[in-house]
Amino acid sequence: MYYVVTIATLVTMALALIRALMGPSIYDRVLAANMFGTKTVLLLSVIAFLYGRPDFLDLALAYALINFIGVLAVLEFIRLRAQSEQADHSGGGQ
Amino acid sequence: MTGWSHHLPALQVIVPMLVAPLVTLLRPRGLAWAAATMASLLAFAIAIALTLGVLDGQKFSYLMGAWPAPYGIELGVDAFSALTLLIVTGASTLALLAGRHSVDTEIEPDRQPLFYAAWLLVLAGLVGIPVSADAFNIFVFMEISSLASYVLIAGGPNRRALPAVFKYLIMGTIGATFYLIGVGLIYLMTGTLNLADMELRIHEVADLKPILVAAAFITIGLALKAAMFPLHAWLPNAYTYAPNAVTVFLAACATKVALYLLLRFDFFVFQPNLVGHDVQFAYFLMPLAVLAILIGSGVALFERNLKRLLAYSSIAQIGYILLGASLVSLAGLTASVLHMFNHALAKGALFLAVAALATRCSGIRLENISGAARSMPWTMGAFVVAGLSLIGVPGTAGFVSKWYLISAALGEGLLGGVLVAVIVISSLMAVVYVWRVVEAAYFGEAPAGFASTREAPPALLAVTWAAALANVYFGLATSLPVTLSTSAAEQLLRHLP
Amino acid sequence: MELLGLYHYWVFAVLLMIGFYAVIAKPNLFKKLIGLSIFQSAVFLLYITMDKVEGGTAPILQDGVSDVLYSNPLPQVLILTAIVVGIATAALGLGIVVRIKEEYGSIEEDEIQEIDRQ
Amino acid sequence: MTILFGVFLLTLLVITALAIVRTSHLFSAVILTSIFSLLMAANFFLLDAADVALTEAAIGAGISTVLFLGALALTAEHERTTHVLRLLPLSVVAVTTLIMIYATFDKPRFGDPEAPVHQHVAPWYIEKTPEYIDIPNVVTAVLGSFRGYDTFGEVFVVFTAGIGVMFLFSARPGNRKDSQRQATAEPGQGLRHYLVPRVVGRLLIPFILLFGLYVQFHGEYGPGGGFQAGAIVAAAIILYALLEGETQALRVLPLRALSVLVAGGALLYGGVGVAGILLGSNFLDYSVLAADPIAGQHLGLLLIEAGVGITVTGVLLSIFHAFAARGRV
Amino acid sequence: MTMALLVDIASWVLLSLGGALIFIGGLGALRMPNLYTRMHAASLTDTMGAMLVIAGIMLQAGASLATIKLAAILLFLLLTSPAASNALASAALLAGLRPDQGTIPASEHSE
Repeated sequence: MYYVVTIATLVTMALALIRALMGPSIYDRVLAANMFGTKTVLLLSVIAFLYGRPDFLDLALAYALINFIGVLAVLEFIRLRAQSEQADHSGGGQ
Repeated sequence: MTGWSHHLPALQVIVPMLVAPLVTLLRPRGLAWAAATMASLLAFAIAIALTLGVLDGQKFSYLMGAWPAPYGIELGVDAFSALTLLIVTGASTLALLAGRHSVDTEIEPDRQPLFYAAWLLVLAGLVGIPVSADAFNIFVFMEISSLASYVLIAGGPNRRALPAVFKYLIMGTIGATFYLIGVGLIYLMTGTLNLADMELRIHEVADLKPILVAAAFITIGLALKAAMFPLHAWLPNAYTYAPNAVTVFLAACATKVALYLLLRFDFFVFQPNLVGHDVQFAYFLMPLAVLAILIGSGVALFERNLKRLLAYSSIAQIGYILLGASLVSLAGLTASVLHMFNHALAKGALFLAVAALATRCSGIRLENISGAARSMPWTMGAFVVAGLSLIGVPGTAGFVSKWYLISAALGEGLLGGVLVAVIVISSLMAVVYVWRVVEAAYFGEAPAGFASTREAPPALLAVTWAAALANVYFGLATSLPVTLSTSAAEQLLRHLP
Repeated sequence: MELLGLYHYWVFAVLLMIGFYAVIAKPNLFKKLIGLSIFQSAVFLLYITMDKVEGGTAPILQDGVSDVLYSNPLPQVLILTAIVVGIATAALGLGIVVRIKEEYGSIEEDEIQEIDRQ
Repeated sequence: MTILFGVFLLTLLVITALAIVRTSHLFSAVILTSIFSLLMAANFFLLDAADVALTEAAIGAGISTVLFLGALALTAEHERTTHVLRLLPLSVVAVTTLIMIYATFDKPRFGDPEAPVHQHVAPWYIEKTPEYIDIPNVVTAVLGSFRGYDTFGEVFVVFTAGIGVMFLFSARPGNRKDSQRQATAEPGQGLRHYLVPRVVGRLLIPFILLFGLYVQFHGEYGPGGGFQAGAIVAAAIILYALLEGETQALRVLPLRALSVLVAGGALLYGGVGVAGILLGSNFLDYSVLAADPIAGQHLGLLLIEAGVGITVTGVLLSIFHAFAARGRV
Repeated sequence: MTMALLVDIASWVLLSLGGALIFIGGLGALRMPNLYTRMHAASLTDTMGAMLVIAGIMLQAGASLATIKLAAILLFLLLTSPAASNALASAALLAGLRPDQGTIPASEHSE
């Protein structure tokens, strides 16, 4: 049964990867990367059981906790960019 | 074990290494320099002690963490590594003693603790390679020294240092990664990382494809690190735009350590086991060495920037070292190892003189130093002495190694004649490029509006002269370097079947 | 299965090639660094591939189980170190790229060369 | 079956790598790099390298994305497109690859337990770890003790990168006119105005820190250790800085404290090694640290892992702040 | 009918439902016409799929440390996944990607 979930997850990862490759906007790519992250968490959890070493769930836990930071970094990046563009506009207007 | 002496190989590395974090915490001015210089002096003293021990016939082997050899990491010092250690620690100490003023002018005081910490890390990394007897451990120390030397070079005052250092970073990392691939493939086939153990175990699998490929990757990776022609592209700019003191240090020893490793790996691990490897090694290296000698010297002829001129001359000198090794004979290897030592002396002294010139002149292009000898006779005097050594005039250290090299080449028959011709032509070229500097400094008109009346700072000048005189000393009293080189060469060849 | 085993090594070779190409052929310095990290990752894969033992499990000993086959711990140790070296190199490289941008206003290799030539 | 999963993931890996190199949009390249890292970690996990996978996770998921984006914010988003396929590099690369593929043919079969790589040194580690060190995680035993000197070097590699970035960014920038985008944001704003991420993020931070400590101290029993823990703790603080602004984060851990951490961890590691010498054995021999050799090994591992963790946290945070502060010079 | 079999069946049902949802989510993320709808598809199935799959594994794991870890993983996924979607949507809005228009500003094209 684990195999079915693993295969579904793997296929979804491939789909997400296609989305990441297609874009078109950078947010689509971020979305895909984020999806990829959650799928990895699931994949790792399932494989930990498939291998019979449930103590390796730590890895999935690490991803579940840290993946979020990447998206926030993107948000901060966009925010800084928007701000500096605004500053450029108002600076240029004067 | 008698007292502390068996800890020396470990102390050689950990003294500079552990002083580095301490230095970053030192805020007061000058203290960082003092601490770094003390650590470097101590390392130099340890290197001398190790060398004396090796000359006494002592065997240095140190088990890190007291774990037995192929399982833990082993350190070992023999004649070849002792000589390399002397070069590295000596260069660092001289450059630090001389470089204080020069660093003060190029690096802001608040950045200096970081700068000196990086310096010590370069030192620790460079001494960590010769003392280590473990292939992967060598990679780690190679990376410490490389990363830290990127930092040092990036401290150069000219913005061109930055693209230069980026190129160095890229090529250096590729070199290290190639080395890592090679080590991985050997590990895959032998199951060990200890060099001595590898030498034994590689025999059974010697002619399988992964080992052959590993030999190629390790050779190319290290050739990149050693700036062997045609992989030298990173070297000229990195040396030219680095802070002057850093150039003195790195030019004298950074590529030497990579050459050390190349020779060691090749002669210890590959040559004894791979069929026909010695012939391939010679056929591969010799043409490249000859080209390096001719092209390096040739470019130096037309260079107007003093540091870059000397950097291209270094590429030619690396060619000499490889040429000696490519003969795969006792005489050739002795000449090669000897030239590592003597070239470090000559180049160190030359770059010290350039650093001295840079403190007073408006730049280090030939037109900037025009007429400088009138106001700075001592500096230019040292430059001339060291320049003579670089050319290989009798009575200087440079002559000794060239003499050995020529006699080694003559033992090779007709081919040897050609090689001797190459060496002679290149030496003539060296006469020309050293002469161009001398001509500018002694006979050129001082540039308008430029009136330097002072000599270089006394500390810098004293060290420059010490280095220049060392060239004369080792040109007359040749026993120490020759003894070390001969036993290093014997050691390298002992591994051949 | 024979071929599938080699597949790992081939992927290593292909990744190495992709990274290497980006490093030496792309004029953009940032891209070079990304290529460099792919290049290094390929080597990680080489080492980790060799640690696998068929039917083995990760080298974390299990209590009370005796006849377990464990994979080789040594390549993992080496790669832990190498990953750290990789991120250290990347951080330093990024620092240099940012400084180059500040000084030259560009991170394209040929543009920088052009500026230096003037 | 799992080998097929591996093959599938490897194929995705190659596709991702190709896309990273092909795209001219550097931001996309960074995002794709994070996918690359996830795939890498999954592969490591499938190949039984749990510790390595955890390291890749700790680095790839947070830190490296943040670093690359930080650098990108200070440089340019687009690569100038050149569609020339350069022939010289291509041929160099092709030759290298062919050599590598040539090398594969004599390689031992994938996963072969009889391969030389599994014969000589490796079984000794697995056999002797319970006897000499007595911890379940052989990787930690080899990393910390049998090859502790490598790890010592590794700490100094991290240390070098830390002081290197600080050294680079302590230079006053030259001609500012040319360098285009400067974040004109008032310093330390962060994402305060984004309610949902902020609430969730703040909720998450203590758990990440807790998890970091768990990884730090559980490294002898399960996957983990100082390096991973250091990266995770640094990630928690970076998250805090993203949410509340760096000024706030610097108030929690000022730069001066960071530089003490950076040097202190490395010195702690070195100190443990020197203690071995002073107590009459060799550098990095932990057995002499306590009356009982095994207790000594445990103590030594605990201390050096702490040293690694401290330095890594300090260095990663210093680098993060260095990049963040550079945007406002 | 033993208890174990019941648990097995329940977990299989959960796992296969979860697997199906995950796949549907992936399909949605690929096929939907614009960013916000794609986000919608992805984030909804992310949460539900993850919940089902992890619940399925939890049933298999029984009462053990692994179950607690799984619960933690699930909790964090449930927290971060929507928050990440929210952050992403904020970023996209900030950059001028309007939900009511299908077009993307030229500056946001990433190819």
